[in-house]
Amino acid sequence: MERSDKTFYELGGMNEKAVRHLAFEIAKRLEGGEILLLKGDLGTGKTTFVKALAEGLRIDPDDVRSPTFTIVNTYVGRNLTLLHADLYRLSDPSEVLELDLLGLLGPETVLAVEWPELLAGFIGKNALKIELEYEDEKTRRLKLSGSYKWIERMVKDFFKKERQTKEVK
Amino acid sequence: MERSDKTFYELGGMNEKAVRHLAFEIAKRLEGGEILLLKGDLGTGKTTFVKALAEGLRIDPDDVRSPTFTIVNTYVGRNLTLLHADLYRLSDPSEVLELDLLGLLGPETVLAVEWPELLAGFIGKNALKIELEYEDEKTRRLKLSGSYKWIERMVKDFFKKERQTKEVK
Amino acid sequence: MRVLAIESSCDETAVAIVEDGKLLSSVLSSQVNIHRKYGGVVPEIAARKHLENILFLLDEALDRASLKIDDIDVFAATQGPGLVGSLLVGLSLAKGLSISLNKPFVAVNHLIGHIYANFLSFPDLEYPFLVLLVSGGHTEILLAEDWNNFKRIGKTRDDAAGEAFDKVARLLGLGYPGGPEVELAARNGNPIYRFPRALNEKGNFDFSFSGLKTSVLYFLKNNPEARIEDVAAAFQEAVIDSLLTKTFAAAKTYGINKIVFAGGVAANTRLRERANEIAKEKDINIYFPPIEFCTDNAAMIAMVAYEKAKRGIFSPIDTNAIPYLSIVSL
Amino acid sequence: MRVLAIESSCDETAVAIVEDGKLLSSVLSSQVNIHRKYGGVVPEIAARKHLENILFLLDEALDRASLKIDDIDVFAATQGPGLVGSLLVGLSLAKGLSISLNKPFVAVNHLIGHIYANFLSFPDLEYPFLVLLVSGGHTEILLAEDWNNFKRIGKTRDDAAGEAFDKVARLLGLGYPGGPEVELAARNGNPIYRFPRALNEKGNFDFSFSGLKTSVLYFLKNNPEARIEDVAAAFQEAVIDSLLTKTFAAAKTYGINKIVFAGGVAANTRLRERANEIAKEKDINIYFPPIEFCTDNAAMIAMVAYEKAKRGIFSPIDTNAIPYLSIVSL
Amino acid sequence: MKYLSIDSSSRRLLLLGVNEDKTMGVTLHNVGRHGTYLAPAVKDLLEYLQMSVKELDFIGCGIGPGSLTGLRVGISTVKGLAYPFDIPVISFCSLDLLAYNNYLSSAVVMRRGREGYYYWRKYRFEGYKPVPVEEPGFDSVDKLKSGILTKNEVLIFENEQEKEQFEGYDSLIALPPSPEIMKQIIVKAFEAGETIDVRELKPYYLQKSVAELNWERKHGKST
Amino acid sequence: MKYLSIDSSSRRLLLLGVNEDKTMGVTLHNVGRHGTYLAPAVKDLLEYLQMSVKELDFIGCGIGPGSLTGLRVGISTVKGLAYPFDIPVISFCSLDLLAYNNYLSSAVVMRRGREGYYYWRKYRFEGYKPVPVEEPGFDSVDKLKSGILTKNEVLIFENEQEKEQFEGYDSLIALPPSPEIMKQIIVKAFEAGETIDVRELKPYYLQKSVAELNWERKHGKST
Ligand SMILES: Nc1ncnc2c1ncn2[C@@H]1O[C@H](COP(=O)(O)OP(=O)(O)OP(=O)(O)O)[C@@H](O)[C@H]1O
Ligand SMILES: Nc1ncnc2c1ncn2[C@@H]1O[C@H](COP(=O)(O)OP(=O)(O)OP(=O)(O)O)[C@@H](O)[C@H]1O
Ligand SMILES: Nc1ncnc2c1ncn2[C@@H]1O[C@H](COP(=O)(O)OP(=O)(O)O)[C@@H](O)[C@H]1O
Ligand SMILES: Nc1ncnc2c1ncn2[C@@H]1O[C@H](COP(=O)(O)OP(=O)(O)O)[C@@H](O)[C@H]1O
Ligand SMILES: [Mg+2]
Ligand SMILES: [Mg+2]
Ligand SMILES: [Zn+2]
Ligand SMILES: [Zn+2]
Repeated sequence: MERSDKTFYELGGMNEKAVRHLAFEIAKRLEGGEILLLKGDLGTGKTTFVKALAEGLRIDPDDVRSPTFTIVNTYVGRNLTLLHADLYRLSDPSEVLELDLLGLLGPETVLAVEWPELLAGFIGKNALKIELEYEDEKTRRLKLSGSYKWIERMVKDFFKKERQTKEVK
Repeated sequence: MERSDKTFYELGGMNEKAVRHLAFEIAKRLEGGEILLLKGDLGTGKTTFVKALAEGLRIDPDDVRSPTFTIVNTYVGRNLTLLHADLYRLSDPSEVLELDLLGLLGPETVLAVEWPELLAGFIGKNALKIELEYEDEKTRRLKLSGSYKWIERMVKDFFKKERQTKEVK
Repeated sequence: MRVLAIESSCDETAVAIVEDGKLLSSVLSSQVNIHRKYGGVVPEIAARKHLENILFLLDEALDRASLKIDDIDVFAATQGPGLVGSLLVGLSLAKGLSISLNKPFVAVNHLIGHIYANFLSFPDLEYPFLVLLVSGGHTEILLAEDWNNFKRIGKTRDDAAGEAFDKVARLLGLGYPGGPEVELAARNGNPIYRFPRALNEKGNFDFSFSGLKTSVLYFLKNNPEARIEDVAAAFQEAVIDSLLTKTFAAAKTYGINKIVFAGGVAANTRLRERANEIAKEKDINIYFPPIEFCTDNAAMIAMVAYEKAKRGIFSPIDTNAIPYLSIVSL
Repeated sequence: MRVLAIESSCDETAVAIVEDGKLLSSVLSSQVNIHRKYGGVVPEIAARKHLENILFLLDEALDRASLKIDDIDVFAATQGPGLVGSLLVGLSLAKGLSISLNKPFVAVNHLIGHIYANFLSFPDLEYPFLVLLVSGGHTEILLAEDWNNFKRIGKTRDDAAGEAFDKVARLLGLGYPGGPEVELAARNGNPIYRFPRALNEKGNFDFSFSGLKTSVLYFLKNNPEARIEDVAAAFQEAVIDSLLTKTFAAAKTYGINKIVFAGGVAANTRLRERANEIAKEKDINIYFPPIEFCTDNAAMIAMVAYEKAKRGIFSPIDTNAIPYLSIVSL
Repeated sequence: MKYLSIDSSSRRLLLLGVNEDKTMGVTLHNVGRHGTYLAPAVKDLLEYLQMSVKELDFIGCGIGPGSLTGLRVGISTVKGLAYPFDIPVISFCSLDLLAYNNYLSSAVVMRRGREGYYYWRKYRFEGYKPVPVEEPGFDSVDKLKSGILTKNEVLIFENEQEKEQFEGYDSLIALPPSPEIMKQIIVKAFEAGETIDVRELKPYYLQKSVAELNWERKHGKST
Repeated sequence: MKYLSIDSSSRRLLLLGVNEDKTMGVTLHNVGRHGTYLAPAVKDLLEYLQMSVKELDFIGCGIGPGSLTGLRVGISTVKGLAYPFDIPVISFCSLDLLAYNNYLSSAVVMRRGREGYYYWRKYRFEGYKPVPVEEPGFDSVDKLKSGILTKNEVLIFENEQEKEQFEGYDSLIALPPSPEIMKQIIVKAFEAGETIDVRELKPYYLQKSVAELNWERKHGKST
């Protein structure tokens, strides 16, 4: 596994429940201002992840829909507001800049981005990158990396709750 | 007659009509910002003078009343506003300052003051001083002095209209 | 509904509180000894020191009414006529209180205030009635037709009657204020001389008293032997004759059978005597209010404000002082 | 009464003018060639370049309606839902025009706009009626009870139907936009496979199409020999079955006998076939509007604004964009 | 912290409102008479900042020297605002507003009181912050030129006309005072605990003593 | 002359209105979102000054660089105001507001665009008036430090946090821009005849070219 100054975790054999659980754990640790980048092929579960994240922020997950056509959906949670972006339909970085996503991010806002490749050049080190890959139709492999201090703690807590996971650091 | 750098005119034998005529002539030449000081004993005709001055500013002279108790009356003329003050009831200069007369004087305001002695220290050179004295019950002697450039012209015009006057320069 | 009103149009700073048309308290800078809240030093209450007087008077008025400032529903102040600097103190304070407590604000006409003062003395006085407002600063005949309908029938074209008394008193070598002095002297004299009654044409309800100054001055000059008391009596007779003739004529012309006499000069005994005589002849009711409501005060302002407020008529917060405000509708 | 409305919630910049409920002009950045007023150069009309597009569209809309900007009585714009930066362009412009010409301003809900679009096609459509709004960005069952009374009966919980078509088209190696491509392929295929219908419990009017992506993907993986056309047909059948079953069930539950189908997916022939079949069985009237009023446009916004304005319902000038605005009353 | 502040000593009406991290400043120059505009501006300011007078920690008020009529409107309005809730007041010398944002070592702010007479105040500078050296004064141009002003001090005027009588002196036209400058002055004073009770709020009245001296000289009357 | 001007490029919303000799300036800092406050503030300003948009000689508009969302609100509002009467527009660089009232010989105004990137503009000074040396730019902190910035120039920042990454450079915190400063900029531009048609009004969009360069480098794609 690639070593870098960022933390890096790989979680395999994750069924949908586990994926949602992880998102929920992450949501509990969000304070506002964080960016989550969700990278993965069609149907790997990025939107599913964000639904569970939203639930952790006290947002009704049924209100969290795919932002493919709307590009950015805004959900108002109990303490934080969740900006849910999907850059699938965008074709170049200037289109991303026009969204002014970073301008809309505030101390009480969290940003989750599906298909985040176009955003790569603009995000500094402070982001949580989550890569989703198919293992099979119902199982996914998730790769987490990022410099938020709470990631390590969160993964450890998560392991305590889940059994079918392997930690590689 | 005292010579000074100010113009100085003395007009004797003025009956009430003549006094009012003079006031009217003066009114026609006022442009705004001028100060008229009316000095004279009780009943010499200061208020009478101001009534006629007001008429020259297109103010109904019946609306011009003695400001002895009100201290300052304001009349709105066609082009200019006339502030008519009477310091008879005031006893020291701080009372005068509190009136902020000079603060109320604007480019479209003219100030006429009866019993102006308390104001003396505050007016610069720019004022028209009119002194009224009894000659007899119906006749007055008026002494004009001041540095307004139009005074000389006005007196000359006035002489053309009046016959019972003597000019002393 | 409780209305607090501030009057600061000229010499007096006054605050009063009225509740549903009933007077709860009325204080005036000229009549009240105010002890400063801190230190107990009595500040100098001087005429026209409105800015210095105002909060102490506010304290006093509330105290005497046993109220707190947030018990007040409406804040009112005199808009004019008067000295603009003085008016602005009362108006600005009322606006500040209005904004601070989020309560409505009402601006009041001082002259209408004098008319409404009569209700403080005669609560059951019904419209229409005539008012002869005669003091140092006012000499007017006012017709009160309705709560919101006033007319000035006549006014002085130069000096007010009270002013005439004061100035003639000076010419006669008497003290100040002139009114009582002249009256006193007149009582010991006889009106054996006749001074002119100005503007005495039929149907003319305006007055003019400035001529009396020169008349008296020259009369004294030309008649050095004349007794002061007799001159005083003659002068007084001229003024009163003028005032009453026109006032009663106005009552007849306008079909009014009630006349209220108000203002400092209404204290004059000779005027009251004569008024009573004429009233009996003409079968007209006349009223003389207590002096405290004739001179400038805030209770009369509060009464006007109450009438407006109870009808939901308030003033916008950008209402400025109008030093030359005349008598128009409310 | 002439209403000018601006729609700029996402990809489209649009301006339309409606007079007394009648459409005078409707222009869209995606459909109009705009020549720049000076120089004759055609600027690039790109999606979401609202700030660049807007004044040209304003010119066009007024021109086509033969009106001048000061002929307009009311200015309206979409308040939400949508992209906040995009919404703000339309809202701010409308407010600027409103202030400049001292005319009222109305903010409009985009979703209610889609409902009102039906009146552009069916002016005599009467309440109540059901709407299945199904496009790339919307999949909702809406109940229009009254001019001001709307309910969302059901919605997708993840992907919109049109989005599903687009993504499955990609998985099948077909072009973009996916809807027509999949429909074409399906016509040459047979729905011999069965993909799951999500949320198919009785009384559940919500949709879910995201599972179809994974289902199709793994189906193709596990059945490499399956014909694309057959998979397309099976997928299409699953979506349409889901849409129509729930929609007609909602009509029955709410006692409605009129259903309007709106949105890009309503162009699908198979959906229309099946809808007609079911409608005959159930004796329900169904309507399919022309495509131009189903996709985002300003005419529908103007219609809503007109309804509000004619009732004197305007919006305060401090109305901000609400990117997450949901369907509430007007 | 929540506070309000106004200065009505000149034709430039300044208003400032602060509600924690929200700040709103309004300047009305020659817009009209303060008697008309001050109250609505205060009311609108509180509305924009969504705060009520009740919540204020203090109210700042410029006390001149300057236009007596303008000061009356401002001071009396502040009295009305503060009175119901006993809100502490910070009073400040309006001339201080003109001393800010100048890069000098010593200066004198000059404001014409009446023909031939100026209000003035001397400042030294700590870095860029002006520190008043003494209380403001009021004197004739002659008296100023023959002893009060020194050649070291830069004279600061509000406009060109007022500068005319002081040819030969180092002078500059002040930056138009902004609500931000007022903010610096009052926050500093508040932090130094310099609040007063609203009953103590009154304007500088510098013309008085000069007038009285002149009068006494003329009339031999004791005040 | 009658005119209006706004700058919505940052959290400090500036508004200016001038009706002949009457001037009104309003500053709203952190008060709320421009989408809520700008339009009512413009409307109130016109009411206080008793002028209508129809009478305006021109409208001034800050075009950034800065917050794209804020600029959209401002620019689109100005478009709506100007369009019905074809009112000429004066656009100006918002960074210029920060350069005023400094007593320097050369300076660079810095405003953070996003993490690690700053908008910047260089100025020389004619007396106390800043004159821009070139168009504003947008670069990474690294690029700025390794070539763009020189040691002669004083860096001007809007607040302490944005200054942190430039230790070792001569820097200062700008005076909070006031409507008066905006007035100087737009009047000068108007007198120099620099008006534009409202259709030409658009924001600086400096991040774009940098983004495109980066993208092309990564993807070998021509824009
Ligand atoms: N030649 C004259 N000029 C002016 N007034 C005259 C003349 N002859 C007679 N009069 C009369 O003398 C009276 C003057 O009164 P007026 O009130 O004007 O004097 P005043 O100087 O204002 O007195 P005060 O000292 O009370 O203010 C008027 O009634 C007027 O008609
Ligand atoms: N282990 C899993 N983790 C997440 N989703 C799963 C898993 N197993 C099955 N699923 C299903 O796969 C589907 C994933 O769809 P989803 O829309 O979340 O994917 P996505 O990555 O957002 O796709 P897109 O590329 O269209 O944005 C959902 O229907 C979900 O229920
Ligand atoms: N007995 C009296 N006879 C005549 N005039 C009087 C008498 N008493 C007082 N006055 C006059 O009344 C005036 C004072 O009245 P007041 O109502 O206080 O005046 P204002 O309210 O106009 O200031 C003085 O001019 C005084 O001379
Ligand atoms: N014949 C069709 N069958 C199914 N879907 C279709 C068909 N035509 C278009 N679509 C879908 O409709 C969507 C576009 O609809 P539109 O109303 O423009 O979307 P929106 O308004 O939500 O942006 C696309 O997702 C497209 O695949
Ligand atoms: Mg997704
Ligand atoms: Mg007189
Ligand atoms: Zn009175
Ligand atoms: Zn839509």
